[in-house]
Amino acid sequence: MQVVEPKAGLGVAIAATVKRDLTLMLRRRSEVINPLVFFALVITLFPLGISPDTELLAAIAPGLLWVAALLATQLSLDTLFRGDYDDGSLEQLLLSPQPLPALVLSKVLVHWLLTGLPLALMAPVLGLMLALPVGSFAVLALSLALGSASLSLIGAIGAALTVGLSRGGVLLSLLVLPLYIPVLIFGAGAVQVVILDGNAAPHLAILGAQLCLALMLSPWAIAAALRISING
Amino acid sequence: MQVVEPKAGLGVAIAATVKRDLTLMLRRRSEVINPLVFFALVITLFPLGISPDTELLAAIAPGLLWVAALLATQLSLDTLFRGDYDDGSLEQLLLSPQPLPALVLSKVLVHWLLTGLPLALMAPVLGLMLALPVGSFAVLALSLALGSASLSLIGAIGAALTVGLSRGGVLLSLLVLPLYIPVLIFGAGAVQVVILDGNAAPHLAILGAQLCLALMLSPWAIAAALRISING
Amino acid sequence: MWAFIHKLGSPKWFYAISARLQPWFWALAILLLLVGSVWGLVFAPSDYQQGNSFRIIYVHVPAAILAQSCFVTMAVAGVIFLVWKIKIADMAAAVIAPFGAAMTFVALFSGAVWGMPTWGTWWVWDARLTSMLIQLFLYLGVIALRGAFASRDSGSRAASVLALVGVVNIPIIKYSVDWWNTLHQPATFTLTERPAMPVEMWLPLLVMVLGFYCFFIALTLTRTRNEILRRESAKRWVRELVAGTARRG
Amino acid sequence: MAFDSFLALLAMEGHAPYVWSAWGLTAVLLIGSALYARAERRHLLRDLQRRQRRERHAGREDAHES
Amino acid sequence: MTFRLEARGLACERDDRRLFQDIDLEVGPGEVLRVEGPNGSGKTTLLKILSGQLTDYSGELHWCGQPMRRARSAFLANLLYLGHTPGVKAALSPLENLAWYQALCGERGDEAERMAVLADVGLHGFEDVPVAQLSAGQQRRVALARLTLTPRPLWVLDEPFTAIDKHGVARLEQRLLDHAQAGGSVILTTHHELAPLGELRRITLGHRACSVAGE
Amino acid sequence: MTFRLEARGLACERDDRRLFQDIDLEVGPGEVLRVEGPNGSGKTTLLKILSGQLTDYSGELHWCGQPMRRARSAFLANLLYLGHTPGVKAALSPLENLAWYQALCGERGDEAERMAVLADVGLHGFEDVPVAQLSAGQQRRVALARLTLTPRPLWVLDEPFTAIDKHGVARLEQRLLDHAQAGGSVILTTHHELAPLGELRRITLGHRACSVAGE
Ligand code: HEM
Ligand SMILES: Nc1ncnc2c1ncn2[C@@H]1O[C@H](COP(=O)(O)OP(=O)(O)OP(=O)(O)O)[C@@H](O)[C@H]1O
Ligand SMILES: Nc1ncnc2c1ncn2[C@@H]1O[C@H](COP(=O)(O)OP(=O)(O)OP(=O)(O)O)[C@@H](O)[C@H]1O
Ligand SMILES: [Mg+2]
Ligand SMILES: [Mg+2]
Repeated sequence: MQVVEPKAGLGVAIAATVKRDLTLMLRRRSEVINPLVFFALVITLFPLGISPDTELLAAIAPGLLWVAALLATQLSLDTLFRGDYDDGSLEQLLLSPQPLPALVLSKVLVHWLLTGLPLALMAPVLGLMLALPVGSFAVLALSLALGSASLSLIGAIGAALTVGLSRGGVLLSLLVLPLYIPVLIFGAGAVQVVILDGNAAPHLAILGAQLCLALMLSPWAIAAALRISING
Repeated sequence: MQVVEPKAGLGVAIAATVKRDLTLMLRRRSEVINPLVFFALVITLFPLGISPDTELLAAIAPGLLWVAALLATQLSLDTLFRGDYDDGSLEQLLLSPQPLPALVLSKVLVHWLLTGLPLALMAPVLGLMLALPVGSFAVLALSLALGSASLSLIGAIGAALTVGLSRGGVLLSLLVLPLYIPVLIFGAGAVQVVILDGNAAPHLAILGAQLCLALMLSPWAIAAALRISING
Repeated sequence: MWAFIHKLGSPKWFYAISARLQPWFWALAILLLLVGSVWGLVFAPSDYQQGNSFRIIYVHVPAAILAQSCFVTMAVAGVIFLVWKIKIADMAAAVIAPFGAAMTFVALFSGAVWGMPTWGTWWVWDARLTSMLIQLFLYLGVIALRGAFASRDSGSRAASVLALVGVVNIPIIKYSVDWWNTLHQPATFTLTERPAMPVEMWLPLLVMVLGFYCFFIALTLTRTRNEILRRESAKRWVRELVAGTARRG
Repeated sequence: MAFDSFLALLAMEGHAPYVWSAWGLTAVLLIGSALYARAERRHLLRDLQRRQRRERHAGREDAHES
Repeated sequence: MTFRLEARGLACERDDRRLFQDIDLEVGPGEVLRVEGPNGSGKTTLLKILSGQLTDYSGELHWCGQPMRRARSAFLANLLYLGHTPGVKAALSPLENLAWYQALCGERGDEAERMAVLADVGLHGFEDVPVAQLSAGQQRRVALARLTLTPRPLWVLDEPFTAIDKHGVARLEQRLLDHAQAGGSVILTTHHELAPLGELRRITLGHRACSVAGE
Repeated sequence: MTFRLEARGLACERDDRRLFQDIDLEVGPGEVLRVEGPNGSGKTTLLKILSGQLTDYSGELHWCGQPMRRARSAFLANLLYLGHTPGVKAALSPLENLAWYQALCGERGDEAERMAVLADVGLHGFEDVPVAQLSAGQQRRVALARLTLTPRPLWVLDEPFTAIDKHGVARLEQRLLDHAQAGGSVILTTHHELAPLGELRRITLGHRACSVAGE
């Protein structure tokens, strides 16, 4: 039997991974809806806990929406690699001849497509309920779409680090939340600026820059973290 | 070999289960600290996302504290039965000759001791950071201690229902958060009443009544849910 | 008594009896809904305060009432399934849940749309509105839980338990939400204190409510029959029935 | 009759978007669920028929083999 | 009093696929029943039904002449079930694991007894190591220690030989034999060849599944 | 070009306990290497080291004469590892699982091929059922289908016979033999008795652990 030369086929592998993860998520449709419902639920909790007063709610709405979206993204991240770890596919992913950063990037991409993007699209509806001015909806959605991509990328590092631990959930939050803070500040800032009739472009630009940085660095960090976890 | 008669020994079994769960949690000390840190982090995210304005923060502090505590409890619940499910001890727990509701009640008790109670004790410190009046601290802690016991009990039903599902996390929130609302309303209400120089006793009494109701009903619901999950 | 319950629980018997019932309910539903709609949209007088936006009541209130009844029905079906293991009950619960969620959504949407011209806002955190929203979440939870299990039997039982827990909680939630809103601020808008409605206004409403109920029964019958076909597809009588329909074309 | 003309009915005295969107959504959901139930039945019957035909085929092949 | 587990006309279907039907069986003192069948024939499912974990079957199940539903707690007091997963906590040591299992039966037990049992299954020196740091086979040995520690007449064992080495398999077979000779009874599945065991009876499932496998 | 996996002076300790040391081994075309040893002697650990998953060992590992660190991607292209967990997704069907594994190797493959392979491992009729609804043995068979589907010269198999029924074990043994005869090589652990396999070599670990077990 001859030695097999490493073939390219990276495109095939990435496409198949994206397809597989999409199938997995869509097969359990509830997986896709759950973060959205969580988002809506958390937003519902705040008026119940704070007060139904519209003015007060409008004042704190950008922050509430952003924090809730952040929590929803982060919670859904917990399962990003856990399923693969439990059934041994992660082991196999690491042993595949394809470059690991590219493969994990495609997993993160699917996560964002099915979590971050729908969250961004849904945020205006909840904004309505919190009496947020209609004019700020576009910026709200855009800032969330950009920001949640960074959140997915950064959060995936934490998910990869904790995948080997049986009770990752809460620990993951700790690792990841501090890294989320810059995204949160500029994201919520963008919405607030629009409400005050300012120009949100600088904030959005910074969010974009954060995304670029995350895109460049985190695939490697995720891959390294996965290798460490599997070693345990 | 003779037939074994069912022995009583319920006390021994409960004590051993409490001891075992305490040992398990304390052996991974981070398990105990994680919900606390999550609580603290979420509370720090809000000033970042909303505004550092003290007056505004003080106005919304009771609600924020209660919602954050609620989320922290709920997140830590996900692992209440999952570990036992994964390694097969849950199967054995269900096959033990002792009454299941009593055994699960002792598991929930440990959860509350190591999550709800510390959260309640820690809340005043965070209240200080949110400029909450000092006079309300006692009621804050007391309401959280009472309320989080109900939260643990109700949440355990959801945890038992989702324990067999690989991605329980977010689904669990969906099931449980709507059921948390009465506790949240009266808990946050108690603190607000004290701030407005009112009498929080009625609120606390209702929280106590809710706890009694939860104590009476939920062990049976949890046991039934576990039997279903193990069937899956 | 037992024999009767079990006969009722037998899918075959149910399939036969529902075949006879369902055309009547469909016909009645269509009739009532058409009459009610035309009456409500065209003939009923407009409200002296709210003008024509008032006509939303004819979909809003029936949907709101039906949404609540659906939850109770679903929970009762869940109990029947858990206690007596009657599969029909679970099939009915499975098809009621999405419809109930849809009705809840209709009530929320029509309420929101009604709120804009009347209150000048889409949404307020009013007690009734809030508890309706929570009910939507409860529905979604039941649906999601059922779908999350790989094995259908477990999904059914889990969803039944959750529906039961939910129905115990609904009054508590309602009570506390009511209480919450009176605590924080005097209710800005009340739904209950309305000027006594003249007969020509509430009669079409009654027709619509009845129409919605008939529609609900008809739809549940039809979809439960589908569910029977799906779940009992291996049974002899279903196979014969399917072969029969095939021959007929 | 509360309206003078059909157009007046459509206009609803300026409340048209609200009234018609609420009624529209209700109609869409009700009619949609009725149609869905019918389509579901048709699909099911077709699937079951196809499965039976396949099984009959398989049965015949088994008979051939043995 | 002596015990007897009887099943009459057991049938089970999962998601509309019939797994088995018309299973009649009876297990009493001194008997070993081996459930056989190819992969996917329903052995695990049958064992879960017999041990009272799965309830969606049709047919009747009796313990000492009483229907299982009513005799459940008496039955559980006599049962020891070991499934595919060993049921030991990874973060606890073997000793702590066993202590909990003893307490679940309402007994306090003592340390020396547990140490002896652990040594008996070849875990001497590992008593205080967290189970997470044991190998696959060692973890299963911790579970097997319960056979001796909490004596029960009826054992239901699903593939107990998984991951156990040659020497361990021989010892476990001996253990089963001893149990049967002492008047206990065993229901087990395994794909291993077994050395002759007590009064061994077999029940074979899934001829159909076998022919589907078409090998 | 032919291949060769060499290890010189491998040693591993976990948590300050020495598992094995001074292991020298060499595997080339047509060879079958069986790693033996009692439970807990370090077989799984050794296999993980040899397949490049664990990196905290001392000693040297070479692939085709190059140190493993540098030859890693060439090595991975030639390796097929099956561990204790089968590595199949419970929510996907066997067909979808295999399609992904093929794509990971950069091949598109086709449906007919995958159907044939699945029929070959006895899963005909289960191609479209979610894996969650298969039995323990059937799940492992899905993983085993990869042996035929994505041909690689070097197989590293950790207890491949777990949960497989008698008939399946015989087929798998034949499959290993064929592979060796076609010039491939196999490293495996198992507690089963094996029928004579190609040029079978053994390496035995853990005399000390064995004596600790003290049976
Ligand atoms: C999203 C917003 C709204 C929601 C969720 C909502 C929900 C409900 C609910 C749950 C009921 C109770 C039905 C029953 O059980 O009797 C109801 C009834 C009613 N609603 Fe709404 N509503 C909303 C907005 C509005 C608005 C804006 C109006 C008009 C100003 C309105 C007028 C009514 C009236 C007149 C009734 C009948 C009262 C009764 O039967 O007691 N609703 N609504
Ligand atoms: N994660 C770990 N951390 C620390 N020690 C470990 C870990 N995993 C295994 N060990 C130790 O390494 C030793 C060898 O384990 P390994 O799993 O390699 O054994 P094995 O030969 O495969 O046994 P088995 O036949 O039971 O599968 C065990 O004694 C165990 O205590
Ligand atoms: N949760 C489930 N839902 C639906 N079907 C299932 C489920 N678990 C098992 N099955 C089906 O039941 C059949 C029998 O499974 P079971 O696990 O009892 O087999 P087994 O005889 O123990 O096989 P093995 O020897 O592989 O362990 C399988 O064909 C499988 O498809
Ligand atoms: Mg099995
Ligand atoms: Mg091993």
